[in-house]
Amino acid sequence: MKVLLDAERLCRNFGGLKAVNNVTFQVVEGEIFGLIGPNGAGKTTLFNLMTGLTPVSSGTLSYQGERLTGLPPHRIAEKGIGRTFQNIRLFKGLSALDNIKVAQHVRTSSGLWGGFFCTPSSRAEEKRVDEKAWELLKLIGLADRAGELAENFSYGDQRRLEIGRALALDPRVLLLDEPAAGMNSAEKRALTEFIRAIREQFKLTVLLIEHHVPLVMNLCDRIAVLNFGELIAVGNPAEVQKDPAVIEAYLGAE
Amino acid sequence: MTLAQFLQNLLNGISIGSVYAIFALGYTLVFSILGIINFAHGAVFTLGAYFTYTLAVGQFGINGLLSGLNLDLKVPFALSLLIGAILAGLVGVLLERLAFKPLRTRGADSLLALVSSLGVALVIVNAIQYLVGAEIYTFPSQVYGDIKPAMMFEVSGQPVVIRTVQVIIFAVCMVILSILGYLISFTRLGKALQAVAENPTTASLLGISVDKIILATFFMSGFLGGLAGTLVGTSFGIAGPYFGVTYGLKGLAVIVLGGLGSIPGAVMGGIVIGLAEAFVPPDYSAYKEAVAFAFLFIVLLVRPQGLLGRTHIQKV
Amino acid sequence: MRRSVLVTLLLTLCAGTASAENVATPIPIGIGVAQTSNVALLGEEEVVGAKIAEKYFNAHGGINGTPFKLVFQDTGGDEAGAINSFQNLINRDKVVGIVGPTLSQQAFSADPIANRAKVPVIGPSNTAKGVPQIGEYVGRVSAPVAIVAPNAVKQALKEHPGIKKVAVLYAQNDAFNTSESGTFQETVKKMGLQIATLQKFQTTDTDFTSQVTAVLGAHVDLAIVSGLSADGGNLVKQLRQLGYKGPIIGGNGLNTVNIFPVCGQYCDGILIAQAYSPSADPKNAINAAMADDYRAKYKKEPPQFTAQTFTAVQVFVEALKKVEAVTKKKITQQDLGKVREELNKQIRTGSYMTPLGKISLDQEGEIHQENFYVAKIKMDPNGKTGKYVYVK
Amino acid sequence: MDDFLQNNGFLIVTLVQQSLLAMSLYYPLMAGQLSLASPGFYALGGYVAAIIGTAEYFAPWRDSLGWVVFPLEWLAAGIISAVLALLVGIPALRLRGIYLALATIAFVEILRVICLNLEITGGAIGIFGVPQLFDSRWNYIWTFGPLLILMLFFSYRLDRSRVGRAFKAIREDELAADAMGINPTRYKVLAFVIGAVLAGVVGAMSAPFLNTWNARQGTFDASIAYLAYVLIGGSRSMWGPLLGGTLLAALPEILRPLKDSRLIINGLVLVFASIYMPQGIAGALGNIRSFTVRKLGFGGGEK
Repeated sequence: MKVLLDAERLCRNFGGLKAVNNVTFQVVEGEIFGLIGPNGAGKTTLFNLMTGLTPVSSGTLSYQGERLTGLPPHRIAEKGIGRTFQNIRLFKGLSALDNIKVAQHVRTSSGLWGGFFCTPSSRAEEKRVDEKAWELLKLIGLADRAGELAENFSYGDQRRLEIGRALALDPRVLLLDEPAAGMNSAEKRALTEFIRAIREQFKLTVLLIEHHVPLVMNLCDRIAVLNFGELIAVGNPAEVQKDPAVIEAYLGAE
Repeated sequence: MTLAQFLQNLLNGISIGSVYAIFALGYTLVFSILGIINFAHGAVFTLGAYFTYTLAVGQFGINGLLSGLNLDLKVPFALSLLIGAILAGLVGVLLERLAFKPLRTRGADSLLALVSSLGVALVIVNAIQYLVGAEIYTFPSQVYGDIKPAMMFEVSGQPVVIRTVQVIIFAVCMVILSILGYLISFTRLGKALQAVAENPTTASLLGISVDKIILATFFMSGFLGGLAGTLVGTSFGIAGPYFGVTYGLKGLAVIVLGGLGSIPGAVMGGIVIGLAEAFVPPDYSAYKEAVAFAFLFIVLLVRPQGLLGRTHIQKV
Repeated sequence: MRRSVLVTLLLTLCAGTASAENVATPIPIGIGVAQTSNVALLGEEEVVGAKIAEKYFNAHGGINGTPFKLVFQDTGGDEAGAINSFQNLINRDKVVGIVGPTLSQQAFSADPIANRAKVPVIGPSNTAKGVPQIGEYVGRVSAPVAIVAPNAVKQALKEHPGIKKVAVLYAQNDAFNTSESGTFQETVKKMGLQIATLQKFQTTDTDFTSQVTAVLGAHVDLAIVSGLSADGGNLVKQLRQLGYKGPIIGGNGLNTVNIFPVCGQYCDGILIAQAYSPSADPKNAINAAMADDYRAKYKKEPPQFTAQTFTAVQVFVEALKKVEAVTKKKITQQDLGKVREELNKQIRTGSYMTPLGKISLDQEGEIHQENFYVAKIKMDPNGKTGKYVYVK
Repeated sequence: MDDFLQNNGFLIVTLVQQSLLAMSLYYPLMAGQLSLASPGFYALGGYVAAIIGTAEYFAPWRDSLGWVVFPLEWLAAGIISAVLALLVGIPALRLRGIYLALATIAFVEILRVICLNLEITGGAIGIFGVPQLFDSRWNYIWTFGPLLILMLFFSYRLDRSRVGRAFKAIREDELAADAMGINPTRYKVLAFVIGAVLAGVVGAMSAPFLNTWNARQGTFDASIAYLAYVLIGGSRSMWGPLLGGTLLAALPEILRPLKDSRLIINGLVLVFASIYMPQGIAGALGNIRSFTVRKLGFGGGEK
């Protein structure tokens, strides 16, 4: 079992607030790794640290032995780490199709010149981009609405589109920030299956933040629990569920 | 630079800087509330000067629709100054209703406000020319009463000169600034204004009528702009309908330097730019026009929030 | 069906306009000056001059009995506006000739258009070097600064023979004042005087204390100011207010009653070399007529731009008369293109008795003016009104 | 027809020229950047052409190259604009929204004052007697026209290409674009440079077109005019700058018969257009189209 992501003593302070404090964990290739914890525990901040959107205060993060800390977000994305956002950040004024095409940016190379003259290589590339975008749209079930602007989609569809967009990066690691938020239980069940399916299909390693405990317990291979920016437990669902620190954190918080 | 020259530059800089400050305050007030720049502010400045002129002198020249008209209202100058500024404030209110409100209620792209305020500026400037022509109008020199035009003293054998107009301008600016400072810090209106600037939604939940506050802001903005216009007009004459344009542009530099939306910032920015211009060595005076913008450019690159502005943290 | 209608329409349109045609009645003369933008300050004076000329010459029989009319097209303040205005005048209004534009920079842009269309142009206020050389159809009635300016310095020396040190001040961002100041500096040096201080300012400047203190510190005997009315007037005012007592020479930018409201009582005594004086030559009937008309309407002395624009219209009117004399045919019965060509030739022959005095245009289109004037500003006791009193 | 062109040739070419300048603002805007620097690069390009066209130093070149010197002027203007755009753009494009706009206004003003004072730019009077490429103003359509077509084609392709998608993604959400692997700085600078090069080349073509060049060519007023072109035309469509530039630049000429009050009306039109056509003319036309599409039952996007 190969370690893919290695976080070591990650810290992030906002002023005096320690949003993420000394967090150390490892993610193994192919697993679905859940991140849970009460509101304000630092889960999203941790995702932002991992994707470079927020610079770390101290500590290191490496991916397949390469250091990620200090890299700008687009370099991290280029290495194969895709993500979705807690409060959906689609390109609202673009069509669903274009949203997915945009995300294939790092896997393509055509520049101004190629785009203008429609060189054979750029034409071939554009065709690949197009095909892949349609494929992904079919996968997320939005192919029939490809031309519509993202802002016109319902909440659930926007969440699926955002996952589709992250997949277009050809990621090896997928970071999902509360993918089930706002979904009903049938949708949540479907989402669970969907995440399992894409893990198989794309050989993904998945990290996800989720509040809905049954979904996490059901879906994840391992779970990490954050509280007040500190990691209080890591382990498989059964272990974590029994952990006294976790129980206390949840009871204390809710 | 001798001590006398230094003092002279200091005096000149503070005097013109205080006008910049008053003028820029009008910009910054609107920005703090609506987050947009009102490009018609320079035109309101011009208009204020013409209003005061009409009241205090009222003799029109040889061009435009009103040519040859002699109103001869002879309103005392101090009163004309006040009424002129109030009228400019009302123009500010009108401007808000006609050019900004329809866009705001529609939730349109805020950039469009730039275009529509530019349109208003075009209308005002050309309407002035249509009515009274492009010629220069000046206030008679006795406008401030019968006082000596200048005072001179010597510092180590060299002359330093204080023009009475400079002193008056500075004094008026300080009075207005104190009143404004009081209004904003200690009155209900001021508190409401700050609340709206902070967050309009929350403010309206607190029972503040955001619409009224916006109107009040535009009134104050127009008032300050018109007042600055008159002050500059008495000192140097009203050099045609376009004379506010330079100030309009320079005012942008002032508010960015101080921090967009910051009231003490606008005052400080005005004084800093006034001083910087005054201290440009005579040999490089050709580049004086660029000083404000060089400041603007550098400040934006080094400290985009301005000298007294706050940083906004974007939430992911 | 519809297409054929369109084609016929186009054909008639082309046929109607492309063929040779006669000059319209009344004879159209174009005025392309700045009526909007911040150049309108100057352009408005020109419009007034043109209108007085239109009234005056039509009352005196027009062109041998045929009236003419002025067609105004606003140039605005920029080059593209000047070109548009000229093209409208040339092609749409079918004028025989054009008076304009206001600025030299606009002339460099718009005059070549008229030149190529073979339409004579007379610049009422283009004083920059190189304007008449734009083409054979371009002329001007505004004498270049190099000729006008030195007269004032000579007059100042005559009045104050003790002058040794001179302060030269000029608006550096203005094309006209920069070149005028160059002329002043050369003149001063040629006369063996010393330039004790050279101060620059901007036309947008309002506060001149630093320039003035420099002048006071240099203890000069003469100050020469090249600026426009607002800034130049303010500079003079501040010079006096701060205690400068010596003589002041103003450049052509101060040669306008517009400065009276700016410097008020402090305008008194400024020496200005002029290409025009409303009162210099009492025997000049046409000048008196123009000035009287202006005074009756506006209650002040006519400015130079007004007189120069009047003169430009006059040159066209008289040259049109000459065209009729040469061709022995009414202008309105002749082909427009031919009239324009002949008119351009006639403009450059003979001399004209104008409000500017006796002038003529040489083959290049450059003005040759017999008299230049030096005037001294005399303010009335009220400090509001005043006049230019002819001194030489 | 000749006569029509005689009358209106200059105006038509001016409309094309103004549309091109509007377009130079459109590219940065496509990447979400409000840059008002175009008049600066326009002025710069014009000076490059005017100096190459008139300076003593280049005389032997002009003699030996003949008309070829004109395309070389465009090229030189484009290259110089690109270099300056990189120098200004890399630091300035860290700024967002109105701050970038203000920085670019400052840039234009600084450049203007410098040009007003340099000897090589002819100081206040500028450079005149710029050599002509064509005799008639109308013939300049053969330089501006092809450039417009080229740029429209460029916009069309850009809209559907990888780079164009990157621009639009940054406009929509810079942070999300960054997280999707797009380097925002790089593409923002690229969009800025494209706009600058276009404005520079248009300037170089305009110096002969206007016969003369001076510091009043690149001013703040022009910045705002171009912005008005794009916004009133529609900032989200490649046709926007063309529509806006053509209509708004033609407006003062159309209003010419109104004489003194024409600019008052011009101002009112700006106000009303921004109020009643918030998506610009192109947006309004698009709305009509999408309305009919909905009526016909093709749309399914309504909630």
